[in-house]
Amino acid sequence: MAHAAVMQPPASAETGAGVYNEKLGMWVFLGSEVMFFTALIGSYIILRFAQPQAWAAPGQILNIPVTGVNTFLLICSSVTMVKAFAAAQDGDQRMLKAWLLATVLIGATFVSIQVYEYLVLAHEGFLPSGYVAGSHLAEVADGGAAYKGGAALPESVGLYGSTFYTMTSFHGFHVTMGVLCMIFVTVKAFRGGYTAEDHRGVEVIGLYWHFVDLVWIVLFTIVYLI
Amino acid sequence: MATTAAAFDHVAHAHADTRSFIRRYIFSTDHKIIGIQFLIMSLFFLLVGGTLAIMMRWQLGFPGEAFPGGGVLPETMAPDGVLLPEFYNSLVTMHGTFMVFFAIMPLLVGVYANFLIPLKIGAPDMAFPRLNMVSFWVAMPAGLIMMAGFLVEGGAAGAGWTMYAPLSANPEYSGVSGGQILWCVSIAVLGLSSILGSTNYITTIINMRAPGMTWFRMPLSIWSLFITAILTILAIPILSGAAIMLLFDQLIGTHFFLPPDGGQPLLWQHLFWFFGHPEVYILILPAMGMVSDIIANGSRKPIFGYHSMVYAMIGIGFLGWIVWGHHMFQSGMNPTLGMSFMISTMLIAVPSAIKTFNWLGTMWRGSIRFHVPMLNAVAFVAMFVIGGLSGVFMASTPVDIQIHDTYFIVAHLHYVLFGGSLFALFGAITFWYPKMFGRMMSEFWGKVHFVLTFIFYNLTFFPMHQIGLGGHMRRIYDPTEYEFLLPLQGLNRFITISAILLFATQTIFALNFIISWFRGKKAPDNPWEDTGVEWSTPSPAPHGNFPTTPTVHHGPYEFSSPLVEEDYLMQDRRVSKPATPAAS
Amino acid sequence: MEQKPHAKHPPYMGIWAALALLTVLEIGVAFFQNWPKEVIILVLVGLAIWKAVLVAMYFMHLRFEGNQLRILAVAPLPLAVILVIAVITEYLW
Amino acid sequence: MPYDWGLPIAASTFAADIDRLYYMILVITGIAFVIVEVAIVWFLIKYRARPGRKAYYTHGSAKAEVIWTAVPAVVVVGLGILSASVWSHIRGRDSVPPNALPIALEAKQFEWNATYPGADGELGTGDDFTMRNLLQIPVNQPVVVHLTSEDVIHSFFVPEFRVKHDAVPGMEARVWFEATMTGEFSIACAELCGLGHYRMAARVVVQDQAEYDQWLAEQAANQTVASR
Ligand code: HEA
Ligand code: HEA
Ligand code: CUA
Ligand SMILES: [Cu+2]
Repeated sequence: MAHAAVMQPPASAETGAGVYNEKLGMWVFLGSEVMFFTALIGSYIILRFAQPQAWAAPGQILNIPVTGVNTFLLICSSVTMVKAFAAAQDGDQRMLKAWLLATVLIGATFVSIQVYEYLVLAHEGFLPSGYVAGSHLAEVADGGAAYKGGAALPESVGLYGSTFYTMTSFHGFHVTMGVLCMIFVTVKAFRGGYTAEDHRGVEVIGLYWHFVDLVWIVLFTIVYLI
Repeated sequence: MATTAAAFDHVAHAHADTRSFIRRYIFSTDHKIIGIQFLIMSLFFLLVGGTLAIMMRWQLGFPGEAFPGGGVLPETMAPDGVLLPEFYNSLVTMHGTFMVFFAIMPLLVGVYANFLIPLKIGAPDMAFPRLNMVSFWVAMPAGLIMMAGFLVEGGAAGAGWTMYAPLSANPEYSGVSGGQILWCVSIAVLGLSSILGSTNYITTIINMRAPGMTWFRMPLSIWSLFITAILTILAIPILSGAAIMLLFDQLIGTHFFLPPDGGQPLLWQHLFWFFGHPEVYILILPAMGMVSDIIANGSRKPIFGYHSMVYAMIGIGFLGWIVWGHHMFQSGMNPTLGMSFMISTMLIAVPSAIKTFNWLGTMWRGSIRFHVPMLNAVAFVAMFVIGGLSGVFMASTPVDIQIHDTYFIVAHLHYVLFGGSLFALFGAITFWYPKMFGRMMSEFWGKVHFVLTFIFYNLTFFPMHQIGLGGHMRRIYDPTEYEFLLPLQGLNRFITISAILLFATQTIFALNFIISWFRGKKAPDNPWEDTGVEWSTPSPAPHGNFPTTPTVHHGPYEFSSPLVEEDYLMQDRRVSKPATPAAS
Repeated sequence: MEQKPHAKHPPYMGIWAALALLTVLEIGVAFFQNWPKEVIILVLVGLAIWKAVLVAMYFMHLRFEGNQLRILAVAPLPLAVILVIAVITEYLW
Repeated sequence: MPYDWGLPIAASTFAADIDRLYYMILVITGIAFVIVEVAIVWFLIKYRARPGRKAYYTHGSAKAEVIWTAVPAVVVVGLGILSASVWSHIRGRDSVPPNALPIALEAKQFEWNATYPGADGELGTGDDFTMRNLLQIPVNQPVVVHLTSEDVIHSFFVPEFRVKHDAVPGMEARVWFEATMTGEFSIACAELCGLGHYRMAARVVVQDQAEYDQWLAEQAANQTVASR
C-alpha cells in the first residue's frame, strides 16, 4: 500500500489507474458536475429554442462590461491557481502561499461582483419571475420603444429570468464553495502542509477551480453574449 | 488533506481496534459498519413503503370502507379510517418514492456497494472512508425530510413519484405545497449522498484492487456495482438539477415547467426520464451481479460466459441512456422521436437475453444446492423474465397506447422491482449475513419466507396485467367510479387480500433477520463454500478486513475446478501450478 | 509523474493571454451587427469551446494525463449532447 | 362487459391493428417465457446436488452465446419494424384523414369540454357549441380531436377505441380515430391530475350518421333560441 508521501495509487501496479485516489476521485466528481450543469444549461438551450421571443438582445438587460471584467478576473484566478500548483511542484513555498492567497482574493471578488450585479438587476426590475410590475424595465417593455441599441424589450421575460438566475446562481454557489475549500488549502499551505513530493491538495482543488472557470466560460458566452 | 489522512489510517491492516463507541458504530468510517447502517435504514423505509402500499391496496379493494386501525389517522388523512383522495395521492407518491429512492436503491448500492467492494477486491477499506461516512449521514436526513411531508400542512407530495409538472409545480393544482417542496429538497439532498458514494465506489474499484485482482477477475457483483456507480454519477445530477428547477418554480416564481409564461411541461418529463431510465437499471444491475455470484455458488459451477455477462451489463448501461422516451410515448412527444425510442428500447432485450440464458447455462449440468440465497436468486431470474417480457409490450408504441398508465405498467414495474431487485436482495441479505454479523440466518425460516413470499407475490401482481389490459388506470383512488371497471373489482379485491398476506409474510423475514442477529448460530469463515476473497477473512470481517493483503490467483468462479479436490477454489488460494495472471 | 522538482512548466502565462484575448474577441463579435445572428452564434460558441479546451488541456493538464483519465473526462459530454438534441427535435417537428 | 383475453371490446379501426400486434407479442414473449421457466424447473430437478456427482466444469460456449444473442436481436428488430408501421398509421405526421370531423376537447380539473363545429363542420366559427363531459360522434366517420388542457396534464383515454393521448397545457394535440360500433363508452382520464383524477370521467356516444345529424340540428336550434 502507498505511503502518504508518494503520489502513487495505493494498489499494486498491475491494478489501479496510475493516478492517486484524490485526483481520480475529483475527476469522477467533476463528471457528475458536468451532468448537473447539463441539466441547467440544457434546459436553457431547449427553453430558448422553444420560446426565442422571451429573450432580450445582448446587453439590453444584462450589463456586459461589468461581467466582462468579472470574466477576466475569473480567468486570472485560474492562472494564479495553476501558478500555485507549479510553485508547489517546485517546492517553492513562498510563491505557493502568494499565488494561493491571490486566488482566494480574486475568487471572493468575483462572487462580490456577481452579488452586486444581482442587486442592480433586481433594482431595475429583473427577477427570476420576470419583470417586476411597475419597475423601470417593465415600463420600458410596455412602452415598446427600441431600447439600448436593440429592438424593443420582450413583453415577458419569465423564462429569461428563470434560466439566467438559476444558472448563474449555481455557478456562483460553486465558486463560493471553491473559495471556502481554497481557504482551507491556503491555511494548510501556510502551515507548510505541501511539499514538492506531496501536494495533492493543491492539485485537486485546482482541478475543481479550473472546472468552475470552464463552466463560466460557457455561461458567459451563451447567457450574456448570445 | 482530510480524506487522505483517513484513507491511510486503514493501511495498517486489521489490528486491535481502539476506537470509541461513537467512532466505531455511529460516526464510523468503516465501510462494513456504514453498510450495516444503510441496511437498517433502508429496511426501515422498505417497511414504511410496504405499509403505505397496504393502505392503498385496502382503498382499492374495499373503496370507502374504513381501513382497519385507520382510526388513528388524523382527520386530514382518513376521517374515521376512510382514506381521503388527496391522502391516497400522497400514499401512491410516497410509496413509489420511498421504495425506489430510500429502500431498493440504498439496499443495493448503499449496503452492498459499501459492504462488498472492499471485501471482494481485497482492499482494507474505501478510498475515502470519511466521505463514505458523510454519504450515509446525508442520506439519513434526506429520508427524514421525505417523511416529514406527512406531518406538514397539506400533506405529503401527491403528484406521483414522477412528479409531473405542472401538477407538481403549482400548489393551486395539487393542493399540496409543503409536501412538494420537501420532496424536491429531500431528493436533492439524497442526490448529494449518492454522488459522494459513487465517487467513492468508482475510485475504490479502479485504484484499490488487491494484487492479481485484474479487471476480468472481478466478480460480476463488483462489475455490476462499478457500472451502477457510473450510471449513478451521470444520472443523479440530472435529477438534482431538475428537482432544483422544480423547487424554484414553487418557491421563487420561475417558469421552467409552468406553461402560462412559456414553461415546458414536457421538459420536466424529458429530464426526469433521462435520469429515470438509467435509474431503473441502477435498481436492477447490482441485483443481477449479486444473483450471478449466488447462482454460480448454488450450482457449484463457474458462471457461464463470464465475459459476455460483463459486456451485456456494459451494453445495458449504454443503451439505458437512449431509451428514456419510452415513458413518454403518449405524452404528446414527437411521434418520430417515439419511433426511434421504440427501436432502442426493443434492443435492450438483447443484452438482457444474454444474461438470462447465461444464468440458465450456469445451472445447466451443475450440482445445485437449494440454500435460501439460491432459491431467491433463481426466483429473481424467473420473475425478472416476466417483468422484462412485459416490458416488450410497452416498448411497442401502438400496444403502449392501450396499456400506458394502466395497471399493466404497475405489474411490469413490480415484477422487475420486487420480483427482480427485492428477491435478489432477500438472497443477498441471507448470503452475506454471516460476513456482516458473524451469525447465520435460520435456513428453515428462510425457506418458509421464500415459499410464501413467492406465492403471495405472484398472486398479488400477476392479476394486475389483466386489469391493466382491461383499462384500469394507475393512481386512481376509487376504481368503482368507472362503470367499465366494475367487472374488475373482484380481481382488485383478490389482489388486495394477497397483498395483505404478502405483507404479513414479511414479518417472518423481519423476525428471522432480527433474532438471528443475536441468537443465530455462529458462522464459519466460509459457510457457503464460496470462492470470493471476502470468505477467506474471519466472519464477521475484522476492522481493516484482511490480516494481510490477499493476492489473487484465479478468476472469480472457480467451482468444481479440476485443480483441487474440493468443489471450490478460492480466488486467493495458490495451487501448486500458479494460474497465469491473464484473465481466466 | 509530475513531481520531479523544477520541472519545465507549460506556458501558463501564454494561455492566460490567449484566454483574455479570446474573451475580448467574443465581446467584439457579439456586438458586430452586420453578421446574421446564426453566424454570430456559431462563431461565439466556437470561441467558447476553444477557450474551454485551453483550460482543460493546460490548466487541468489533461494534455499531460494518461488516456484513461482523458476518456473519463470526456465521457459525460456525449450524453449531454444526446439529451439536448433529442429534446430540441420536439420543437422542430 | 364482455372481455376478450383481458382486452376490452374493439370499437375503433385502430383496435384491429393494435390487438394483432398485442397477440403477436403475447405469442413471442409467451414462447420465451415458457422456454426460460421450463428450463429453470427442469435444471433444478435434473441437476440437484446428489452425492458423488460433481458439476461439469465449463466457462461457457461461444456458439451458444452467438445463438441467444442473434435470435432475440432478430425477433425484436422485426417487432420494432412491424410496430413502426402501425404507429405511423396512427400518429404519423400526416396520418389524420382529410375528411376527419374536427371536435375540440379541452380538459380541465376535473371535466372534459367538447366543442362541436356545428353545421358548417368548421371549428372557430359562430355556430360552434360546447358540451360538458359529452363527446357525441358519428360511426364509421374519422374524427379528429383537437386536444388541449387548461391547467395540468390530463390524458384522453377511451379503452374500447384503443385511444390514449395526454392533454398537455400549452400544447394542442390532434388525435384521430374512427369508431366502428354505435353505443356508449367512457372517456377516462389516464394521467394523475390531482384530487379528482379518479372521477374525471365523461361519456362518448357513437351514433349512426343520420341520428348524429339530427342531434346536431337540435343543438344548433337550441343555440339560435339561446341567442335570440
Ligand atoms: C428494475 C427496474 C426496471 C427494469 C429492469 C425495466 C426493464 C425494462 N422496461 Fe421498464 N419500467 C420500470 C422499471 C424497470 N423496467 C418502472 C419503475 C416503470 C414505470 C415508471 C412509472 O411510470 O412509474 C417502467 C416502465 C416502462 C415503460 C413505460 C411504460 C409506460 O409508462 O407506458 C416501458 C416502455 O417501453 C418499459 C420497458 C422496459 C423494457 C423494454 C425493459 C427491458 O430492460 C427488459 C429486458 C428483459 C427481457 C426482454 C427479458 C429477458 C429476455 C429474454 C427472455 C429473451 C427473449 C425475449 C425476447 C425475444 C423479447 N418500462
Ligand atoms: C421496489 C419497489 C417497490 C416495491 C417493493 C413495491 C411493493 C408493493 N407495491 Fe408498489 N410501487 C412502486 C414500487 C414498489 N412497490 C412504484 C415505483 C410505484 C409507482 C408509484 C407511482 O405511481 O407514483 C408503485 C405503485 C404501486 C401501486 C399502484 C398505485 C396506483 O397506481 O394507484 C400499487 C397498487 O397496488 C402498489 C402495490 C404494492 C404492494 C402491495 C407492494 C407489496 O409488495 C408490499 C409488501 C411489503 C414489503 C415488501 C415490505 C416488507 C418489509 C420488509 C421485508 C422489511 C423487514 C423489516 C426489518 C427487517 C426491520 N404499488
Ligand atoms: Cu384528469 Cu387525471
Ligand atoms: Cu424505462
